[in-house]
Amino acid sequence: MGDDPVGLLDVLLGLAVVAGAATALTARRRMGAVVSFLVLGVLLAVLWSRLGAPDVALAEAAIGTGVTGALFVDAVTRGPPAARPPGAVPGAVPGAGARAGVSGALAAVLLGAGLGTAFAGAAGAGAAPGGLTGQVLGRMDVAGVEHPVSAVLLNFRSYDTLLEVVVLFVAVLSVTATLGEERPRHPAPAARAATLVWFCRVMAPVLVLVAAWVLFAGSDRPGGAFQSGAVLAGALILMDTAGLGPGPDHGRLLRVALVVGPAAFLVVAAGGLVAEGEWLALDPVWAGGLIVAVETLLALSIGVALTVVFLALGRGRVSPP
Amino acid sequence: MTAGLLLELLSAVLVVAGTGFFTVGTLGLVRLPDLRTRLHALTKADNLGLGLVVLGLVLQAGSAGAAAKLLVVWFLAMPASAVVAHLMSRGGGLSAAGSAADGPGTPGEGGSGGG
Amino acid sequence: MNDPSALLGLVVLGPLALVLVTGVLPERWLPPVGLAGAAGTSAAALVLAAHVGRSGPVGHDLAGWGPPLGIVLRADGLSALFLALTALVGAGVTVYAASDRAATGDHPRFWPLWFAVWAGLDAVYVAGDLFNTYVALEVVGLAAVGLVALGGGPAWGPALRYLFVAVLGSTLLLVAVALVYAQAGTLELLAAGERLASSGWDSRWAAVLVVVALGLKAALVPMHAWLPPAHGSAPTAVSAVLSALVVKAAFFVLVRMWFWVLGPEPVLAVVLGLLGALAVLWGGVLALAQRHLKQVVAYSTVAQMGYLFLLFPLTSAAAGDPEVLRAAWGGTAALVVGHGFAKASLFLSAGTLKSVYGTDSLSELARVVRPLPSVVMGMGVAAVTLAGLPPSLGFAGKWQLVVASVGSGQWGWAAVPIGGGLLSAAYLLKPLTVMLREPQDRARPLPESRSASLRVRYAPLLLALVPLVLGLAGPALPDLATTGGPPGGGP
Amino acid sequence: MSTLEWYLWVAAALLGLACVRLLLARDPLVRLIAINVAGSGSLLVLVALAARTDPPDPVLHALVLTGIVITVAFTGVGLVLLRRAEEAAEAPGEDGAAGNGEGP
Repeated sequence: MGDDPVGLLDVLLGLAVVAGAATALTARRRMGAVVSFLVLGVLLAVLWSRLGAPDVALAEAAIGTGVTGALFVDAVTRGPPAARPPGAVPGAVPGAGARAGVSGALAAVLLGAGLGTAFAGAAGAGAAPGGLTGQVLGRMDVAGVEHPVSAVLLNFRSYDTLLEVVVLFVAVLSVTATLGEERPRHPAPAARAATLVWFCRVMAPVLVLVAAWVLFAGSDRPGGAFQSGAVLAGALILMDTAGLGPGPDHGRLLRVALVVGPAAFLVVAAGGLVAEGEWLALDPVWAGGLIVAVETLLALSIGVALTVVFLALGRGRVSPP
Repeated sequence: MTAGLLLELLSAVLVVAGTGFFTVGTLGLVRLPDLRTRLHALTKADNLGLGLVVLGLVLQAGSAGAAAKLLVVWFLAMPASAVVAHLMSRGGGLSAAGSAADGPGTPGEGGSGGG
Repeated sequence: MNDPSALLGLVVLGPLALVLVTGVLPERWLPPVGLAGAAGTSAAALVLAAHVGRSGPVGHDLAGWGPPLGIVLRADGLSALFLALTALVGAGVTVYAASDRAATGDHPRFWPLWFAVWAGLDAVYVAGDLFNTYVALEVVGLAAVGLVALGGGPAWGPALRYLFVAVLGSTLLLVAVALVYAQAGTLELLAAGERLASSGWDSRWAAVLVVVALGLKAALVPMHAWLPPAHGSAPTAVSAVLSALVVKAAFFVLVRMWFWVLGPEPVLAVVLGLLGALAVLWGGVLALAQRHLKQVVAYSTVAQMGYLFLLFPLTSAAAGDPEVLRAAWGGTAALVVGHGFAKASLFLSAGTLKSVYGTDSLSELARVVRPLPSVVMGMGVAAVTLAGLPPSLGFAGKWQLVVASVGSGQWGWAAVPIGGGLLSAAYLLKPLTVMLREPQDRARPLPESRSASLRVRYAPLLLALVPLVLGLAGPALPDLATTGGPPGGGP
Repeated sequence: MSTLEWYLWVAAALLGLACVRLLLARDPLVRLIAINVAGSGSLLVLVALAARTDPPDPVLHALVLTGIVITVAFTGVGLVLLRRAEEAAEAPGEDGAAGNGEGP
């Protein structure tokens, strides 16, 4: 697909993505920037599926646009009112003057041109197309899962995934550190709108079901722990917005749920060393079961981690661990 | 006119009609003055648009499972947009009292930079 | 099972387990568990470093898949050097943090975030895979931002600026890794280097991306503006860790990419050398102008990092002469280790004075009748290493850099260590004279607002003495630094 | 101009725009959006290179997934820091010094 001449659809999609990014970056008001960013997220999800990457499209929609979008909208709408920089237009973005615009645009064009030639050079002469595709597809029989991307994530390059889950855990630690000693003041759970409570009671179980389906689909088609974690985070955030979320006394439960994913990964890593002589080694016989077990706990930890980050942003109801 | 071609044609017509409704919805979002009229335009046009697009794709869906999943997308989207529209029309009413941050009638802040 | 290559995984997965444990434990258990964990981690790292020193580089295939598919961990001489530095300085800072709560921003989150930085640093030093290096740098970057944020209100702004710089650097590094993978077809470091060397691909663009990305994270002038506010407003133990260790991880990855993967670029090497010289000059001048002790020490980090970037022009001008290469590598190694210990000690001293006297502004500290003698002694000894006076490692490093620049016929670079030494002596002696002089107006002495425990007063001095003793280690350091040296650039 | 080259140019445009706005924009929220756009640009390079072969390269897709999760982690911390910094600036007395507030 890579080297046939570019089609109309690709040109339109590329231009739409660049236009969306330009709007998001140069919007005059914060809310406008965030809305454009959400539109850009949707366009990117379409772009990834167009480039033959369904896993990435699913992750972009669930995490890149879903959770990140929720974080941005919450930051813009619930921020302290005075925080919005005073300007003629409420929420005007300072520094968006004409002179800055021209020099910024010039710099962007130059940088873009430079990067463009670099990328074209890399993809051009003598590049090694396909990279490790053959290696991965050749070893799928002992990988424990049928879907190549899940096999790479949780078996061939599982060390990267372990470090990445630690990055998410570190994010939760940093976020809860800024809350300081005093527990966030829990606003008395105001009577939530009846429709919201009803909607949450109906949708939360459905969302958890979708999260479970996405998780277990990951072994033979696009899906997996990260996308399922994001859907789970959506369910938990919805429950919290409707006032049904975990209360302050669930702090310890949340803390355990956060740690259980990476902890299981470390236990499997040590088990691999003891059994096979190398860290993270998975015996082909046990690989399938171990991967699904670790992936389930990972999805739980990722879902809770994303929710705690969201709640800490709004000094949410729950007392983050 | 083999059945396959007919199916192909029908789903194309449905999808195009769906996108037509989306365009009308977006036009409503841009042109209409205040929050409630915009919500009115969005929820009606977009839901219908999504329904038509989904039906068009269901005709092309390979297996029954894929068709079922497409319909689930629509069934999840409809209540979500209805409830969100309801809450927003009560003035950003997370709580029952409806803290009138933006209050009905004044143009909502959002939607200015629509893509 | 106890083959030494398993240590490669232990130095990373050990601290990761500690991150989870200290993230969950109640507060009163954290200092003891932290001390025990730090002891274990540094022991593992030191045993690994000794093993590499004795019998050369060691590798470990993770998850049982050999390269190029799986990820391989590898430690050669350079990794061993940085691992040992992280272990020793890390242990010292942990002892200091366990005995003084104020040094940790008075917050239990210090311990898991600190072990996350430690695990990330070890992961960077033992990574044998390009993308793995990127993810390890992300762990270090985000944990460091979290640690800076522990400084409370005034630290949140600088922490956010630090986050922007870290992410911009990482994004550019990821693009460079993508370009290399597109060209080489493998993510494994050594194999990618060999394939790029034989493929004749013009890797200049990737080299520029890597230099900008890691120059940002290593605070190379003119990309240094984020460092002083971040390191200045962070709690004491955090500033010590950031300046002594975290900034060096970016330099380490730049060296890896430069010598092992992309191959030296002569023109870019001279540019890096000039920026390093500018850093030494500009950082020194700014340090002289500061009125707060922690800012002086933070700007001194920007200045001292400049010396390390002389490695690139000296090795590319050495044209394979083993004597010059050994001097360049040995000199840089000595400066890395010397700066690590001395800077950690200096920041701990500055933090102790700040917590005891409530301020680190030099004019206020001048009113102190007799500041803590052991802490001021520690600052003096650290100044000996940073200024490069014999017998410290600073001197050994600068001497070898001069030998390398003379040996390679490029006399110009010799001016940087010599001139830089004078400048750093100037900005380090200024705060010392403030401490040692008789206070002018005896009427308003500044009282001790808090008492400092014994360990807190003597830890900085101990840390500052280590580079002096190591200065006498002679050839041990250059040998270690050049074990398993780079294909083109090493002896 | 092949499809691959076109998408590499789109990625270069995203990266160029985002890096400039990340450095020049004064409002931290716009800089956080620039982080995400720059991240998407770098991931587009990876996915475009992966699409050169018919079954796209699964290793690159796994790397991109890792990149997306890391970007959301950084964005979360950035937004919380932004919120705290603004709250501190707005009400310095009340909760400005959550820790012991050391500072120059």
